Amino acid sequence: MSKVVVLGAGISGHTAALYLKKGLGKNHEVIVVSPNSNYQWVPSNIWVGVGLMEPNQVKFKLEPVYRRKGIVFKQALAKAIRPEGDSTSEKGFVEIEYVDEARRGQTEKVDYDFLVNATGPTLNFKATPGLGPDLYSNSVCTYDHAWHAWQNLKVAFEKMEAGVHQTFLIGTGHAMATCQGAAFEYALNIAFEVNKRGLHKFADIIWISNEYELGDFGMGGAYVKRGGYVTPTKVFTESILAEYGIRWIKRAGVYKVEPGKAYYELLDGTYHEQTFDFSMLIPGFAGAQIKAFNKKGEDITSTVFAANGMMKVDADYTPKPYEQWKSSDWPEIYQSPAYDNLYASGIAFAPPHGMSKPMESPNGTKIFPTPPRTGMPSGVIGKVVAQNVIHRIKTGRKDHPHKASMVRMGAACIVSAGYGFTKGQAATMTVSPIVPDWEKYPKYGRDIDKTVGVIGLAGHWMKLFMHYMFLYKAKAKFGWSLIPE
Amino acid sequence: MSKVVVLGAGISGHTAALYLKKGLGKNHEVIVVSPNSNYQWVPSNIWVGVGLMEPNQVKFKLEPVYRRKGIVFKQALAKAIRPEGDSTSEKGFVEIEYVDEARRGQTEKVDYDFLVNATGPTLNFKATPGLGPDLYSNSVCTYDHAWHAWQNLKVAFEKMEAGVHQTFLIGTGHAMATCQGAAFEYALNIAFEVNKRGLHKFADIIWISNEYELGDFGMGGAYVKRGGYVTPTKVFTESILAEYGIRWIKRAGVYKVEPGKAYYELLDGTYHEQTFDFSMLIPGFAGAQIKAFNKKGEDITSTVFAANGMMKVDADYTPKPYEQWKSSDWPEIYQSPAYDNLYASGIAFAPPHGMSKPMESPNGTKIFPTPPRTGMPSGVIGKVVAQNVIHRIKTGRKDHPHKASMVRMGAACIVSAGYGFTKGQAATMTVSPIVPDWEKYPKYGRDIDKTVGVIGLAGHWMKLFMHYMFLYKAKAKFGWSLIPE
Amino acid sequence: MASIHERLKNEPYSEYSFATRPTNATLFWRRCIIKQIYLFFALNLKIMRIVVGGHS
Amino acid sequence: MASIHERLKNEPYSEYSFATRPTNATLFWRRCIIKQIYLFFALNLKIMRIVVGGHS
Repeated sequence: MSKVVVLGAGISGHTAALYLKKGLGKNHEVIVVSPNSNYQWVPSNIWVGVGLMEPNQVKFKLEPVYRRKGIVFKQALAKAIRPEGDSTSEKGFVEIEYVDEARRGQTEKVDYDFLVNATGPTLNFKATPGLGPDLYSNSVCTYDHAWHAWQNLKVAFEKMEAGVHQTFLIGTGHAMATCQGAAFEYALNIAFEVNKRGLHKFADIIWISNEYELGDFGMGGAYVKRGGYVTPTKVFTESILAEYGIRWIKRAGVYKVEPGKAYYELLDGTYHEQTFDFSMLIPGFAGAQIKAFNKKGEDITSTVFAANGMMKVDADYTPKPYEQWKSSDWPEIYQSPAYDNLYASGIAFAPPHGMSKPMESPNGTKIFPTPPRTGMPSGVIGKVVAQNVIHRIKTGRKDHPHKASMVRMGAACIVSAGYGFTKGQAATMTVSPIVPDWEKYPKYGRDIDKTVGVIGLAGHWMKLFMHYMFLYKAKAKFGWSLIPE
Repeated sequence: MSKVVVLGAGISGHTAALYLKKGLGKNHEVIVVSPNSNYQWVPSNIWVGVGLMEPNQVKFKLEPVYRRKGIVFKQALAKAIRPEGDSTSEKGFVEIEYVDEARRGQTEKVDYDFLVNATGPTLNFKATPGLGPDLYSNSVCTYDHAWHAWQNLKVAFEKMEAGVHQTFLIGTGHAMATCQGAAFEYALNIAFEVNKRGLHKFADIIWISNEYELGDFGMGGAYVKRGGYVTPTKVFTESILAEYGIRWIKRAGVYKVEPGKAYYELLDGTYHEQTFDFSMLIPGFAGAQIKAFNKKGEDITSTVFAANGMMKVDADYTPKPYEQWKSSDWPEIYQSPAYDNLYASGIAFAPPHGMSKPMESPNGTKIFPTPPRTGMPSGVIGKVVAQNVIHRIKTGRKDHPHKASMVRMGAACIVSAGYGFTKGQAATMTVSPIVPDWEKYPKYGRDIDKTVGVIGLAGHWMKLFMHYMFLYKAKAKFGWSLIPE
Repeated sequence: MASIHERLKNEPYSEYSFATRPTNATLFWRRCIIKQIYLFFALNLKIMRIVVGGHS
Repeated sequence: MASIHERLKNEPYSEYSFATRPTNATLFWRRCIIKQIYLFFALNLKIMRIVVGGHS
């Protein structure tokens, strides 16, 4: 009997766990360790943040699903990995600390044959003084944050209804934050709600981003076909913002937030302030800050993890300038080079470098987005890691027949604004591959025939459809594995 | 019998003269004073500049046409206007100096009942040290210049054929030059010829412009419908340059040219150099530098003319900031406020202000295009001035039933690259009105339904068609007056 | 959604005055149920192909 | 006219990498004689209207 431990129950970890159990059956054990008792469909948090959905509509309890499927669930935080075991144990194990009410504070050693690290991001609000829902800005990164943001947004709407002008500042709250897509979607949804209420005369909505040009989205931008032209996402994105009446500040690294005021540095080295009545600023992401120790108890964290706490995998981490970035730098199987039964999936793996060109202000501040790895690729990577682990357990072989490189994977991004069968509208964009490959596609870095850039009702329906479909899949209901990631 | 004197035989003056003679008949005298014995269809000089046409194809002798029509032609330069006459004469007159071989240097006083000043631009090469075909850059402003440019261009082509890399610098040669359209067309034609010869690997073509954003064209930019979107000419123009493989430098004021090197200041105040093997840089334009004197012989040049030598007409010349520019600032009948029998037509009239927003570098250098008034509007204004003069002569009344404000006039601009029935391609753009009117059209400054932005063979055919049609019209052949301006 | 235009009126040469904006026809097609139903299926199919094709 | 692309390949983030470029379909229609003959007349008519309508 093999024992597979999955750290994290986000899109990537949850997907991995479900596939592992399905593939391994009753003879093997699958354990999920996650501090959150709920699964949440993160993309729909945007709707929570504008009051169109309740948190209950985007989350569900994990325990009943895992019980039904025969997966062991431990509501706990992973504190350290000991891949070589310790003096008393030959087997690798994870040190966890329970966070559920019954066992809060209890620690446990969970040994494993295979470990999948899918811990997702740590929302690094602390990297920007004053940032975050506990301080002076809002967030939509979790359903809690989103619900909290909606409470504050409601107040802003009430003020506008009373004739008080409000400034909304939405975007990235750190010079190297990523996940522009989510923040962008939130800005559009606020604009839609403002317009729906006829309050646009009282609203000034500002998009602030660390992107060099809009539409970079941490992917180095992309090209889509639109109206007979291959159009950079810059033009596509600016068009959408202009349509919704949103101003923008680009190349901006927010470095401090005070009540009602954000401070930022531009790529040209100048410093500015922007006042606001409501702000939603995405924090920087870090890894889960898990420690690692070898058999002797020596700290090998820097061997297993990169400096930002994300786990090193089969990527080429040699530092090289932008011009020398290659598609072969990117990992395919997400296996730790240090320990062959250790995998990292989703945001937990350390990318070899960004996709956006690194930019630095004259003051030495790096202002550019780090690479996003949300939604679709996270799910796919989780599945592929699971498939390889299943293969290894079942055959005893060490090869990895399943591969999922972000240099070959495509992804769709649906940015929806508004809600309802006839009122909603979304921009649907696809890119393939996710990471631009200028060697294979010298013209546009990606396969231009596999791009879509369409705005309309259909995209909104798809977003709604995906909401229900992926929650259905995540609940592991009948036929779940037939739904693609 | 009334006597109408027209100064200049460019598009505006020639059009005015032909209509004047047609409307006034044999009982009145129409005199044209122009230093050039030829009429030239200026837009086709581009084709001369890339060797696709001979100068003879874009010009013809004026004298035979005028003889046939009964117009008096004096090949001479207007030196001064004395609108009040002098001690010996009650009637206003013009002092001219002959430049034809027979009478070179002879002066004459040509008195008039009505004077139409259509002297066109003085190519102000001197405003930029080193600029011009006599020094270190080429020009396509006249057929002579264009022919000279082609001789130099041929050399560059020959060098590339021998494998020598060549850099082409095309654009504006002064921080406040206008006529971007012509230079832009020339750049595209060079790119086309380079590609036609398969030499693109050896060519680096650079567009340099004083525009804030490309596509400004001295008209403050415009919007055209393209592919389901209202597209700013910035996007339209950048797209064309990218398609033809042309790099660009914008917001640049060229202030000095040396052999093989242009010096420019950017709007951000920085100074740069650009080396070149071939350059075509449009000079600043000035008025014809005609003096004016009152009856006592006192210099009243500054009353009749603006500082740049262009003639003041029924415009509002009160200096005001960009935000306060109004459509009513622009003239309608092109009559001098000082002397009611004095008109200015085409480039000769002083516009109240630009159309492009004035921009200044931190060093105080004004870098932005002055307003263009070429082609279509010049012809229309010439015709309307003629019609009003005819009306005044025939009725003795002082009113002006015909009006042609650039705030109501539309214009088409065809930028053609390549040549031939199936090889040519042109971008056809229309704007209406020429001068943006943000009060009447708050969304886009112009009537968006009267805009066209189309690229294809058709535009090239139209350009060719116009070449033959307008030369036919200018030759005053059968039915010429039925051809619109 | 007229607010941007009201502001644009006073701000030519601002960065967002250079953004492309949908024509009325484009806005119509975005809301046309028939076309959008077709797009819904076409896009789903296309996305499926792109995403499923990318890993093995 | 591949030169820009060859250079673009090495210069993402350059200003002209953000220019829109015609699709192959667009390039085809620009050279399609039938469509261009139609356009020739349609554009001439439209321009005539715009230009003649502007003065009196």
